[in-house]
Amino acid sequence: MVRIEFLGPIAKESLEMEATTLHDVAHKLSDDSEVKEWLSTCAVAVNDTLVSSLDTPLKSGDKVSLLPPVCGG
Amino acid sequence: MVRIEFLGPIAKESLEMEATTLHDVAHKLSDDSEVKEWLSTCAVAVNDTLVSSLDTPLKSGDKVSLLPPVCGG
Amino acid sequence: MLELHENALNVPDILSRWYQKERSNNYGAYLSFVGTVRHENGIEGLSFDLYEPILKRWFEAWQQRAKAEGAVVKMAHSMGDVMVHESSYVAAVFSPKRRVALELIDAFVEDFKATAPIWKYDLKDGVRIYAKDRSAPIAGSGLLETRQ
Amino acid sequence: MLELHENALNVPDILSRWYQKERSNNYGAYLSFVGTVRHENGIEGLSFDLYEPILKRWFEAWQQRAKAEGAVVKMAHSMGDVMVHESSYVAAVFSPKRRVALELIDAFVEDFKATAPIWKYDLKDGVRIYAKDRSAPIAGSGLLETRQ
Repeated sequence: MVRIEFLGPIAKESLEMEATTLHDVAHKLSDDSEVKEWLSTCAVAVNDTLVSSLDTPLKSGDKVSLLPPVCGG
Repeated sequence: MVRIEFLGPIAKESLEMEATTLHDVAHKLSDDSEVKEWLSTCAVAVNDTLVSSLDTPLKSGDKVSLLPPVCGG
Repeated sequence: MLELHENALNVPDILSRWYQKERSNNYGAYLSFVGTVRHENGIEGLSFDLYEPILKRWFEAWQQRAKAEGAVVKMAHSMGDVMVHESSYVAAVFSPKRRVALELIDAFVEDFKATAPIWKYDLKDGVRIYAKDRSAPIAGSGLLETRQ
Repeated sequence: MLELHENALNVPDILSRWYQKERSNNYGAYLSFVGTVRHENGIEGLSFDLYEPILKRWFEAWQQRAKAEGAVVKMAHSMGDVMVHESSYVAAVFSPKRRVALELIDAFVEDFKATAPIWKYDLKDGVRIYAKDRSAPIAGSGLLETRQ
């Protein structure tokens, strides 16, 4: 099981799912009506490191974070 | 008479001379052994405004300042 | 030096403390940037969420980049509510010479705005509203979007 | 706001005082630059002469340039001796948005270095030595040189 966390303004509790790569995560979240609208503008981190490929492998216990558009300062 | 002032590190008291343009000032200072070496690196102000032409007219009471290379901060 | 504070920053304290800490370390230039909440759009203030693990990594990478140029970066940011005319952000660079500091502060602040995992909300009538229109997707966003 | 002080600047006081003065004037960005005397070349400190009439005109022209962009510039500089690890120069820009402030502080500091009528001396064994090799002729210098 990997844990999916939604950061900042995405008003959603974290959830757990089976996934071996980010392809699986993308596929499962595309069915989630609460999250779907955020996917096009979110960056993705695996265990707190930003990643840029859907082929990124996942193992049990990994944390996947979705980071919506930012505005610090 | 115009008054010539030497600013910063030029160790020279101010002096007065007859001059109708900066051409006259340039000519007279070129004979001054203390000042001569500074002329190539000094900017010139007339009545506290930097000027860029030797044709700048001068009248009695004007102040001509020589500004050697600067380094503030 | 990354400082996270609840609510508004004490800017005089921060600018002074950093100055005193570094003034004898032979940095000729100290550049600082302070961000203050403006009165606009009828807001009472702003509110901030941040995600500390990624913010720390981002900042550590900047410390390394600064160090390679003989410089030091520092940053303070607010968490939670910061009212109009209070300050939420201070960034600073110390370097031996001025060009490095002038260029680093610019690059640091711009990268901060584009990348640091911090989310801003307007406070209106006591309600927190995500400042979506002023927010920027982090580079590489949209990875999980499935195109059908 | 152009402040000239005898000897070293009280940097915490200046940065704090300017912040407090402008913090409610809706400037989102406050950029400041502090110049501190470095321990190098065996000096005990630096010493400064300045020519106030032209310095004031130069600064007033910058105030106008800043005002045209909705910004404010401030500057403090030392006169006389400033010892190693003391500070001799503070410059600041306040502006509604960050890009204007980031660009103005850079242009202001560089123009200051190239143009402001201030002369620097090294202090060595109590003697004041003109820092000729680090000084730059003001644009247009050499006007009075007669070429024979």
